[in-house]
Amino acid sequence: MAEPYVRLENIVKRFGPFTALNGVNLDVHSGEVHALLGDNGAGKSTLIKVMSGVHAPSEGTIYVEGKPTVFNSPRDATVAGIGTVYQDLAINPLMSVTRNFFMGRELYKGPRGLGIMKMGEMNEIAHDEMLKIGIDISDPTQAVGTMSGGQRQTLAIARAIHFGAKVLILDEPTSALGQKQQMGVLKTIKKVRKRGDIAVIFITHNEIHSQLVADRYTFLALGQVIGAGKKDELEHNEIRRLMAGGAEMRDLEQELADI
Amino acid sequence: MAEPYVRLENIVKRFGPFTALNGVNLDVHSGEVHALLGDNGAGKSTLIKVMSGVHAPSEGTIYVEGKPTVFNSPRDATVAGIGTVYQDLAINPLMSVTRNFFMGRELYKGPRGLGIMKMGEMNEIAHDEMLKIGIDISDPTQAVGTMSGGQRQTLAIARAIHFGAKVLILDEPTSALGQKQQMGVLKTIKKVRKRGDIAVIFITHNEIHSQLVADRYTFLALGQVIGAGKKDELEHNEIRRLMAGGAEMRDLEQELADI
Amino acid sequence: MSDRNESDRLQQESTFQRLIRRPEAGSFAVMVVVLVLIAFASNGNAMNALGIKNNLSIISQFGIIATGAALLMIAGEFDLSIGSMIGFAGMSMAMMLKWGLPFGLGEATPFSAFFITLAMTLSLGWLIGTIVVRSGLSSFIVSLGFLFGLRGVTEVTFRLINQSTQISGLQDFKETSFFARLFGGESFGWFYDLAFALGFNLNRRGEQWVTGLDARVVWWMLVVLIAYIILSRTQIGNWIYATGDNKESARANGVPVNRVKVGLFMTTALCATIFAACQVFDTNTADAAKGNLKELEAIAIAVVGGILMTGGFGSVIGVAFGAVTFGLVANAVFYIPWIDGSFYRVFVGAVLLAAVFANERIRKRITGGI
Amino acid sequence: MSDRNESDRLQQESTFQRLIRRPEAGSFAVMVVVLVLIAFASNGNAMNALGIKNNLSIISQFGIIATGAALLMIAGEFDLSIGSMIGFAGMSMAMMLKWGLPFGLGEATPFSAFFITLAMTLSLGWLIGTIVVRSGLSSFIVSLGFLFGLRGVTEVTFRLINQSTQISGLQDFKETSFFARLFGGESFGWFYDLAFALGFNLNRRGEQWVTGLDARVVWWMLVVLIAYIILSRTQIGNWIYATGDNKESARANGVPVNRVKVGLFMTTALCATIFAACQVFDTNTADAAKGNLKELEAIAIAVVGGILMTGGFGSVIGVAFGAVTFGLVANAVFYIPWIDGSFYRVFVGAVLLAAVFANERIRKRITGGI
Amino acid sequence: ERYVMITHTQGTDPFWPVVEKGGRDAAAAIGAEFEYNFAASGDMSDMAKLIEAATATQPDGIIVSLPDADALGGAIKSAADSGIPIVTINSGLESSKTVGALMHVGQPERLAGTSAGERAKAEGVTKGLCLNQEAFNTALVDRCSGYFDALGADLNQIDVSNDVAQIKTRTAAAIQADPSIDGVLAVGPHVCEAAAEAIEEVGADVHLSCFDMTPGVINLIKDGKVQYTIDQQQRLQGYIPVIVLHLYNTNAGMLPGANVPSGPGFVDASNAAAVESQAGVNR
Ligand SMILES: Nc1ncnc2c1ncn2[C@@H]1O[C@H](COP(=O)(O)OP(=O)(O)OP(=O)(O)O)[C@@H](O)[C@H]1O
Ligand SMILES: Nc1ncnc2c1ncn2[C@@H]1O[C@H](COP(=O)(O)OP(=O)(O)OP(=O)(O)O)[C@@H](O)[C@H]1O
Ligand SMILES: [Mg+2]
Ligand SMILES: [Mg+2]
Repeated sequence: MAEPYVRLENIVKRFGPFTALNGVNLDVHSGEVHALLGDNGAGKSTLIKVMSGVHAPSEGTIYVEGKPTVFNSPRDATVAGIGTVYQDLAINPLMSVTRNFFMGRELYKGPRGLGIMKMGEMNEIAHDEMLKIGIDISDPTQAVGTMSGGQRQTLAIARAIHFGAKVLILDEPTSALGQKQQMGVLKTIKKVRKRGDIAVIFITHNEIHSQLVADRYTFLALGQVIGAGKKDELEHNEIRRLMAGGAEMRDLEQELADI
Repeated sequence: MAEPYVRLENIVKRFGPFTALNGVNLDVHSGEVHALLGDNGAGKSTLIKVMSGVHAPSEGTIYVEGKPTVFNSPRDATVAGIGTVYQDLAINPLMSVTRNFFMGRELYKGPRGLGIMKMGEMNEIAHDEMLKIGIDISDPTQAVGTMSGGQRQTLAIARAIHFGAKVLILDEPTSALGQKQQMGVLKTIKKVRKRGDIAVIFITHNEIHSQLVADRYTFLALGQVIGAGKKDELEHNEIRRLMAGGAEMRDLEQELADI
Repeated sequence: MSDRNESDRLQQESTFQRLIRRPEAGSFAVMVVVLVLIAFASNGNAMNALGIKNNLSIISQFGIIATGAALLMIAGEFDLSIGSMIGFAGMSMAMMLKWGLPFGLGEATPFSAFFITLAMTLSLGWLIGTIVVRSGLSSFIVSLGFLFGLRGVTEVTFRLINQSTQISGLQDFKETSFFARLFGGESFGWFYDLAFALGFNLNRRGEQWVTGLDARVVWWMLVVLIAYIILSRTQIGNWIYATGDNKESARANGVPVNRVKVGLFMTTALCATIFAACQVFDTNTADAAKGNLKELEAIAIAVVGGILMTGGFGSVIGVAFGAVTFGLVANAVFYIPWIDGSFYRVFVGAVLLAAVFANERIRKRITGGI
Repeated sequence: MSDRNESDRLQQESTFQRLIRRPEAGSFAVMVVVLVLIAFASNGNAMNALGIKNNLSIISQFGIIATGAALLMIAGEFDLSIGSMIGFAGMSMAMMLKWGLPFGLGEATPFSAFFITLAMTLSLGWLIGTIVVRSGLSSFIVSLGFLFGLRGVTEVTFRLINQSTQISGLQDFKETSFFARLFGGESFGWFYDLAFALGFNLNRRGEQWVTGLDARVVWWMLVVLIAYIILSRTQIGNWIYATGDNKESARANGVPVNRVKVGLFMTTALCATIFAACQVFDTNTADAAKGNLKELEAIAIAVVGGILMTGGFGSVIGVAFGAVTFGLVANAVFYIPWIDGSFYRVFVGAVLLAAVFANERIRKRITGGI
Repeated sequence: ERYVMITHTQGTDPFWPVVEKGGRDAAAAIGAEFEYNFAASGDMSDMAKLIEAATATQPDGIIVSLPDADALGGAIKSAADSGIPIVTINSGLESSKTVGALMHVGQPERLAGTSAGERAKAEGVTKGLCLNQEAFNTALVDRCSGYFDALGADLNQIDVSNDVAQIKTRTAAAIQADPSIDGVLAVGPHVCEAAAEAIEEVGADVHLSCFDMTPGVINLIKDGKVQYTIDQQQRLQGYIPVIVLHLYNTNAGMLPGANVPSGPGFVDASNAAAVESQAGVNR
């Protein structure tokens, strides 16, 4: 097996008295879609926040291309090639679509910081990139606060993709989307995967979505890994059981029908 | 057909130059689950905000039990029996679970406002109600800000159910939940429906969920109703097509598989 | 593995750990440090018969307005008009006592002067609150407008009616009016009489030194007690927290957010009026500078007491500790002879920063770092 | 039906509609109203040769510090230490000019006094900013600590070294030093010379009246121009908006949030130092009260100029209009003989509220009511 | 021995440091401790609390200025009653005895204002304007009122603020607005300096008189831009009380038989050169 691009070893994260992650291992390979699944509160968001430099782990090591790495800020993670679309979208409501899109990575001429921004070019790129995954915004200078939840999600995804990271982390990217846009995102994930040089981490509660795109699974429950493996190694029913944190899905559906 | 509990007639809502709702009609019947479906930005959240008194409609009338009614505040809507679980959860992160649960509807003895709260009793109820839909919180005095997204959603739903409204509005209640909790919520919806005296409005982007529980559908696109009807009047494929805002779902899935 | 339980993830805590996680812990610690330092540095002077009376007098003044400011801050709003409101209330009472009731309604008594003034200040509080909730504007800026405006009105009224920015030479209403004694009189006289009987409380001539604490000490205790019960035990208390934490969600759940806020702006106005009444009936004077800078001090005390600037978090008891800290620091320069009086502001700045750091640590522990 | 398009939901707007939706529209309207009212009420006195010079002098003072405060507010932070910083900077420069450089380094020149002071104020700005970003505490409270602390330090230094709270009678450095003229001298002399040649600009004796505007007018225009370009055109400008709007998301996208904030705290310190230098080199005096209350005025002007209290929104040009409005109100009532000067605080309060309402309407239109 | 001085100022007026220095010098001369304090808010009630706090520390004497006998009287009286000798200074001559002080050193502000006004009237002033930098400071308002008493006119006072630029522009505005003004009184030395510039700017012939001294004011007097300034010789208000209290405490209640007037002294072109080196430090 090839060297994983990012490898987490024995990650522990405590918030005060509360242990959110209790020794988690994770390998992320380029050209694969890695589905991170688990119940509410299992620690998925916490895990990827550790991976993208938002939280420092209490214990454990992050390896990037085999080298132990410490992220002191999200910026460090970005530089290391880890791009993230957060569940609580990293979007600024008062700013325009374009300014959001290029936030922190503006196109400019002149010195960094004091360089003059190329607004026209940026407007065009933002519009085009969002159109590519299926949302046509009429005016890229419109404030993002006036857009719907799904439109914002699309912006965040388009942005992460445009600034093409080596690892693209998507925390429940489809949960607020309409079906058409859901498919659009899945399509984009597959497109990214096809390039072969990018690893995608995909968090979702939707079983169908994960089966449509994922190559590899990791299941979390109560801060621990309760199962992992490649798609072809796992049985369908096993996946369903693990996604529900170990409960029998079939029983639940039956119960529902009985009411 | 029986008199609808709530009837919206020709609702128009403009935000400045932008028309979010453009003449929407909606009937809500007690004892039914009414699925409100549509693409991102279609106006679903806006419509239910109008119904629950957050936004005043620019035009059109709301009838409650046949009488034209004007909601000046969410309180008016609550009094009229409309309970809402918002997409952007109405949860206060710094307050404890119990205080959140009973926020605005505390149990007290003495005069309203200055009455002393019965904390013990409230702690118990909050814990029990959340347990009923499947989340066991260890300490009801814990601040909600330390809970995961899904745990918060459960709190909001448990609360709305506990204060049993005549119309229960759920804006994408399952989108942030794990599969087990998703089933729990659907189960609860069915339980509520079975009582027969409560109408449920259920917004979702998940086709399966809507088919599992809904009795009646309304499809929105770009602020207008593009289709509506009872479950048995609509064909399966028609539903899928309408959910995607009119696009052909099958084509999309095919496209995805081709990549 | 799946038989692990949610509660396994939460460690058990000892009683001590629980205690230092109370919201008051930070302000309590700071208070104790300041108390001990000053008691030592002053050779006990700060804690002799008169020292206690004087310190408590300053502390209660601070405490009364800081409690009002704190409740408002928990609900997520500011009131920068407190100081000007004190000036206005003092002016209004003294003006009536000197020049009679408005509209030629005859002589004023302490009773009528107080209640007519209270009616005005409450209306002003209502107005500020209403502007804030109706317009959705930041209360910082609305009350800043009133900081300038009310001080201006006070000054203009003084000049136009009284020809001077100061009223003095009023009769001593404490002698004739029980009501005036309620604000300007003394309290806890029995305590000092007892101390005298036991051989303490002697001045240089060997006579009884202090006859009682200022009445405002009782007012402070009352205000703290009522505010404490309301905030932590009653329904309105829950509404105040809810309003400050997330206004929209509180509103959506039927909390009368606007009425809570307007009510709290009226409460700060009430506290300012009590403050002014205590001073007016104590000294029988008023001047246009009364209450100057008190708004910033009230906010500073609330913060020293552990109130979160962004609302939704804090405790009344903590604010009482904060008032003690702040009151002692304000007087400290006297008790520490080798320090020049102009160091006062330096100390205030330092204590403020120290307290705020202490409180922040506590708060992070309680709320899990939000 | 499904062939309706997203853009169909957006109405087309006329040029005028676009114009009144600019962020500066509200502050511009308020400025015009105030200008016209004052020009009429003062019989033109406020706009004669001297009137223009004097009003511009006050306006530029306000404008310089308000621009700094505004940038910081757009990034979502406050600086309440501006006034005390002005006092500190003025004290520092005057003290060096009178008593020589610290550590016995010999005589000070205006040049060395200014730059050593600037080094200190920038360090203080850096310190405040660093405390704010490191601790995550509210900048309101951190800078409130410095409001008290710095003023205290200024006072203590005056008292201990200078034995007086005021320095006066320094030699007139403008005569000997080009550098001092840069801050304390005059500008636009040609304009007034021209006006004199054309028969205007005569004083009561019929001689040439005014010889030029204060140098600080040029500083103001410079500060506004630079701030405008940075905010609206450069990358840092986008970072400032991003930081104020949603700090977390800005950070997650690689905006160096902390460095932006610290930089802006240093910018307000820079503006305060320029303010102080203009006064010191103009009058050759300094006193411990210099800059008192200026922090609240700077914030008020920024808000009158359309800056949103919660950050993320506003324009430098609007703030310039705000400075004109505020400067006129603070100064021009004194041109109106039939209004008692003590009304000016009332006016300040009223204009503040009026402007803030006007701005709010505009902002709602632009951002769709968030 | 330990003596405490408390005065009414917001801490920014250059008048009081001279008083303080007088007190310190005297204390140094007799080897006593000396503390100085003031209530920065300008609120009389705050000052009363300071006096109480000082009393609690049981000093051997308190020196206090008395701008408002009603507000401060209670605190001073209780200090006196507890056996602490007290000397009042500066304003408050009338009430000095009633609040229980041993004696008073100073000169009532109003009287000082009146003497400034009398001289101004004699020098031809018909319509006056008073520049006050702390509009809520009653001592300063008294100076203005006294000036107008002597002129026989109603108080015409503006709040010029403590900001030097605003002092200048507001003064210019007021003179510009009413061309009949021919006499200006500045009740503080920094106001005096800024007012002189404003008058020059407006190009009006205005009689300018001031209170208190700084090197800048002396220069203006020498240049003829300021006619005179009232010198209270406030150093005496600091120095004498310490000595008096010292003698009182160490010599069985030795006390001068009368109050000591410290001023007013006029400084004008005739004596400006002589006092120059002392200005702002000892005078
Ligand atoms: N306050 C507002 N001001 C301006 N426009 C708004 C406002 N609220 C909503 N909109 C606009 O109205 C449209 C409908 O938004 P809404 O939130 O109702 O969509 P939705 O159907 O709930 O979408 P989603 O499925 O993404 O939640 C969107 O285009 C949005 O930009
Ligand atoms: N800052 C924090 N302080 C304290 N506890 C936290 C913090 N952040 C998360 N937690 C806790 O850690 C646990 C894991 O949370 P996390 O958000 O990672 O869950 P998740 O797997 O993403 O769940 P969901 O599917 O609901 O998004 C939760 O129980 C949550 O309460
Ligand atoms: Mg999550
Ligand atoms: Mg929605």
